[in-house]
Amino acid sequence: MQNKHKYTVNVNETEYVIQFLDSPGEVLVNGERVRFDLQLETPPDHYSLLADNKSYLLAIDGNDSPGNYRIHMMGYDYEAEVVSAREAYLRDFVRAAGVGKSEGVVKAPMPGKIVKLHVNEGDDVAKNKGIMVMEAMKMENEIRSPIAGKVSRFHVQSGDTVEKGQILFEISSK
Amino acid sequence: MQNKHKYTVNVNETEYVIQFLDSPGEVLVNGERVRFDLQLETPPDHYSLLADNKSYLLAIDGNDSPGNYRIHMMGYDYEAEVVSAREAYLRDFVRAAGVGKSEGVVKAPMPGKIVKLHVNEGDDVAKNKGIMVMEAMKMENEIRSPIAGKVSRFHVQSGDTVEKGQILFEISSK
Amino acid sequence: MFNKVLIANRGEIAVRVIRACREMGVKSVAVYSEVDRTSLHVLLADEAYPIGPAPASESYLVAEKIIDVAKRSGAEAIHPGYGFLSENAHFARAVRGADLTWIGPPPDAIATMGSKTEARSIMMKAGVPVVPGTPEGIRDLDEATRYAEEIGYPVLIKAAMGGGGKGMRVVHEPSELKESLDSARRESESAFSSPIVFLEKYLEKPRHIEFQVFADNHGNIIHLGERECSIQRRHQKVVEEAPSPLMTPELREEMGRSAVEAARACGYQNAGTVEFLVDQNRNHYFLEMNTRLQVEHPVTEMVTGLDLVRLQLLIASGEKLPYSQEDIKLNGHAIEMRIYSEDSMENFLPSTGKIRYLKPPDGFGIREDAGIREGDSISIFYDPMISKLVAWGQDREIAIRRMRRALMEYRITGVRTTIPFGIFVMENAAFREGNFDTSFVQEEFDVERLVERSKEREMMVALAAAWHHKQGQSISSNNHSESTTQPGINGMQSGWRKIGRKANLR
Amino acid sequence: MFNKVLIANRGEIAVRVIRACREMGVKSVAVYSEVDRTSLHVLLADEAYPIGPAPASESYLVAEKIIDVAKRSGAEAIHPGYGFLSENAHFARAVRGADLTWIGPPPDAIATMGSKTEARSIMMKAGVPVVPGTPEGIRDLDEATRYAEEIGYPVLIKAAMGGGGKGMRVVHEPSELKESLDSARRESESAFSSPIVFLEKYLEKPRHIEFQVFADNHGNIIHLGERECSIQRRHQKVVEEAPSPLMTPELREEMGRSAVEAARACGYQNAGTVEFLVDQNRNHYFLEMNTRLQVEHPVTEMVTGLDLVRLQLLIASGEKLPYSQEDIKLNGHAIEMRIYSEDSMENFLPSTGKIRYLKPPDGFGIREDAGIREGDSISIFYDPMISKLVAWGQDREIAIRRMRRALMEYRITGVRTTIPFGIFVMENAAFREGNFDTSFVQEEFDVERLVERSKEREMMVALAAAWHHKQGQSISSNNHSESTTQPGINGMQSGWRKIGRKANLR
Repeated sequence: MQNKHKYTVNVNETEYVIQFLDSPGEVLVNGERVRFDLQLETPPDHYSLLADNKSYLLAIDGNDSPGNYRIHMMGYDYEAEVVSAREAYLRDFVRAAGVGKSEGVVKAPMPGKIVKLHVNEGDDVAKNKGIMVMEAMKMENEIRSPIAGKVSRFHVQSGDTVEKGQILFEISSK
Repeated sequence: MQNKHKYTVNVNETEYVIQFLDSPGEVLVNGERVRFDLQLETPPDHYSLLADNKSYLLAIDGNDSPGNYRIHMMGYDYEAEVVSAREAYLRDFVRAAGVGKSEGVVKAPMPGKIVKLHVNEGDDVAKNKGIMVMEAMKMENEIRSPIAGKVSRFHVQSGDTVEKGQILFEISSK
Repeated sequence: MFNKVLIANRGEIAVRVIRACREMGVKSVAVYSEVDRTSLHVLLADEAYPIGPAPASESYLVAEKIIDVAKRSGAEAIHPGYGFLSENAHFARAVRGADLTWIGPPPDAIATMGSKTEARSIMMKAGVPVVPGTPEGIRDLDEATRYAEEIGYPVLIKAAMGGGGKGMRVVHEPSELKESLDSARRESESAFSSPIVFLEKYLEKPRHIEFQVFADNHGNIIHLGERECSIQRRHQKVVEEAPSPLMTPELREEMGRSAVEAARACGYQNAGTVEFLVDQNRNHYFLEMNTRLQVEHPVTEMVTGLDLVRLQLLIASGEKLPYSQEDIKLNGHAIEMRIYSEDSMENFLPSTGKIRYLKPPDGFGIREDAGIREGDSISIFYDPMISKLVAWGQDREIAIRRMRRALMEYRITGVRTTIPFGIFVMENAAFREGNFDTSFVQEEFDVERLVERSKEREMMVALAAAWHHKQGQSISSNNHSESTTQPGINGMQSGWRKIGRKANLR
Repeated sequence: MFNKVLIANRGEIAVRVIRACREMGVKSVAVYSEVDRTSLHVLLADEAYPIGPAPASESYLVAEKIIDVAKRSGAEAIHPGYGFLSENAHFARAVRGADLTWIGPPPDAIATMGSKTEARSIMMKAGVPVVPGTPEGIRDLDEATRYAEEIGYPVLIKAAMGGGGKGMRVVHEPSELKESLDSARRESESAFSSPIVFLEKYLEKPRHIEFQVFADNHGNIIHLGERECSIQRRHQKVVEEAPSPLMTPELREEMGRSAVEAARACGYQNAGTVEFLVDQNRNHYFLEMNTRLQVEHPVTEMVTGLDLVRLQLLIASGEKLPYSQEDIKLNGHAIEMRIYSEDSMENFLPSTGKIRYLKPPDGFGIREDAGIREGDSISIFYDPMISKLVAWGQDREIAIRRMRRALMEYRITGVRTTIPFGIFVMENAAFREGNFDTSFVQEEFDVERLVERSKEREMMVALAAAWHHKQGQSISSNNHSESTTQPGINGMQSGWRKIGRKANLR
């Protein structure tokens, strides 16, 4: 077993530092020592965790990108991003080098049909501004802008049928 | 798909002849044409069978020996022995050659402890005669002779702890 | 009683009807579209027949195919379930025209009640109170503007043929009227093949309370008490209960009488539901009548002990109602939570994908009506309801605690569900006090509260996530495309999420 | 109410208690042996502590370990479930001695009722009718012979400390006495660490009917009606129901009074069950009192609506009984089927193995109390009960049909179960008419009838088997050793099977 591994885990936007110790079954959570026993459960990716004898049942329910896990625990859903100490160091280095403007693409959350576009290419939009209306499962859903920025390009037009994950539009921050 | 395959299937001691036809989805059951659609279900070895639009849900729940299947269907358990036409031919040939006396071993149906032997090695026993008492799960269970014959050898003695499947005794028919 | 009944539906309601048939010794015939070959209703029925491609318009909505299967299979009656063709008077007539029994109300009653405008005018004649509104469908924006001024804002635009909240818009001020009207019409056209909408006074913070009625073919009509259905998102029910925490014996008698009158006024037979809005002064207004079994019928079954599908079959086969109004006693309290494949944390965005693991809770007072199984996919073709979880308790407090316990035990992976929302509701003070109305989701629900604020639990999630990451154990890498529902912008997920939450609050 | 309760048990009953705790806002503490680390009760509890190796004698039966965990975890009370230490007066005393609350009756009442001979004499004093028999344990064969002659054959040998049918033998004639006595003593010694047995008149074809009683710490005692438990194999219950089809309001009142008197006579507190035999003239005889929750308590819960574990906790924490006898109303009918890992077709031979697939039925009126999950193993260490399936119906007929439907839907592979037997019972004419007694299995059950005689179904099995064979699809080849239960002789399986069936008939 590889020990002394240290991880930074962001759970629902709060950071926790997890450090596994040499002695098996021991871990530091934010510096506090916890005895734990984590057993893989019958369905894959389900775990039974006993931590200082408290019992938790959880399932890793998706893996959006490396280190990003969606986790289900006793009725609640969590997003956890795990970064090892080494990865964190690299990330800080890159950040320090300065990467300013962010941009990205917004994808269709499910298959459906584009009913209407509210703005034009090149428009500046506020955060949360409705960009287009998509009909899916017989309901109309508003697709909104995740950031304040400029709609740099539409990949669809009104009347298009789109697949899940298909790019709807590109947006760049100002 | 390999067609024109003919099988003799013994289900709960009744024989059925199954012949798959060239046209997919058609089969002769005891000579009668049946349209069927057999779909593997999500848990492995579970099937949804539609036969002339009647719906059956079944699971292959064990495979005692080649061609011998234990099958569960809607609350009932079945034993099915499948013999292909070729296998049946061979078997008949062997039978014709004459193999008389049968003998075999009786194994422990579950882990337990032998409490008592009722007979001695070499004793002739009637069918269904109690041979020994085995304690398992805090209950005493009588182990009986499956055939009329002679107990040729004991592999256990009173007080022994036995594993499931361990040979208890050998018996030969007269 | 019938020997064989065809169920013109799929999912949990088809399973529900098949079970009632089996318990009555009646053979059941399922129909299925191409994607439903191994769906639960096909596995459990006595017989099953294919009726075409996945889109409902080519299978479950094609009356001729279904009637053809009924004739070929020798079924004597058709149970439509809810949704699909269940409130289609043409279909009901065609069924009867093919010498089959329609397990539902007379086609004329369906037609009358299917038109909300017609239903309103019949109710007014029968002396059942209705919400003020336009007598007929609206022709154009001008007319809408005129009526809205007359009734006074806020007004509600509703599809005349509508149901399930589709084609419905609240308009708070004149400037919103045009866009809402256009959008409601589009949705109504798409969902009900009719762009006709009408206007109604929008009652502020009403409660949605409905009465289950049963009428036999011999003129007897009773009600089985009410269901409280005020907890809705997108005008669709998500948590229902019986009895209503608002109810008094007097109000039940009064509203029950209205419900029975409503059924009588349209010559009703078989099971139906009369929906009312109840305002803050406990005045009730007829809203609409659903001429079929409701999704939420189990809560009525749990408190009356009666099997409503069984009753439907008895009545359709010509028997008299075996109970009079005095026989109906309510026992305890039942709550239903609809488990939808929707992300509670993302404004109830429908989530498609494959159910990777499914283990519903069990034990005392818990009833689960599942429509799908582990390994099934939630497709875009049909309703994203996974199951209905019902908790019964001696009293409302016990039922709430039991439901919360069950939701916490519910194990499902592969899609996001309404379970976290359900737990939120069970823990919400207004809900626990019975002090809520149809504005509950807008007023009380803050998606931020779904983010469990227990540091202890977050630490445990962090621990497990780190361990999982460290071991390099990972679910199949194609899960990303298969099961995510979150509209993501590269590297900006949490930003988007925040917005999703805020948007939900308006 | 307590803040934290330790459950000194495993399996479904531990899960049952944990759920009641959660619904009451009480923290639950589980204990587990080495093989139970991921058992359901550990997964669902708030806390869990290891207590040793798999054999119960080194874990679940070690009083000190359990009390130590209670103290370390800060639990204030211990719930023993049923079995294990639940009827161990020493343990109950030790719990109290450690300043913990014992969720059960006073240790003295356990001790008194634990000795069947002592219980009999107290009941006689209290005027509760008992079956004629020996006043004390039997010393030797001579004494047994003398008593048997006196009482008259057939006689029943019973373990003084016994329960669950262990150490019990019916003796029809003097020649059988010695072997039965020896064997009963061995079994009693092994199961209860006591070889003491006694003799009772063996009532021919009695019904086994028991009353649920509840006594608080303030002198109030009520009963919650009866349970009919006559369907037994090996003197162990397998199908139970409430109410009993035999019962009349008058007989219920009379027997209920006996049950309450029995509880009063031994200074009882908390939940208990008074078991009676009822002969063909409807005379009832005290059989024994079980000083704990029963396996079959759910049928009482289903017809009274009361959560019995909740009531146990309330009473143990010192509250008064919240109900008087008049408050207890029976509603509908409930049947419980114990799903054991036993082969119905092989004389109920216990079957060990891994549960490969498990999908219990659901829907209206169905309650499942599962103790294990898919992937779990049925080991030799503990009781082979998989779950308790309960069907509730408005009346007995509906409950029976519902249970049959549910059993047919129950999907489990990996072990053989009592499900085929359950279907047999639900379809049996004597059972359906309510006309049966404890000889049901001997008199009515013919294992040949479990072999479905429908040619049509056999053909379908043949078709599927041939297809499966043809495709060469096969479950993992090591299943043979993992999950077979059948004592097989090479190539002679069907011969053996036949014998198994015949043997069962005697």
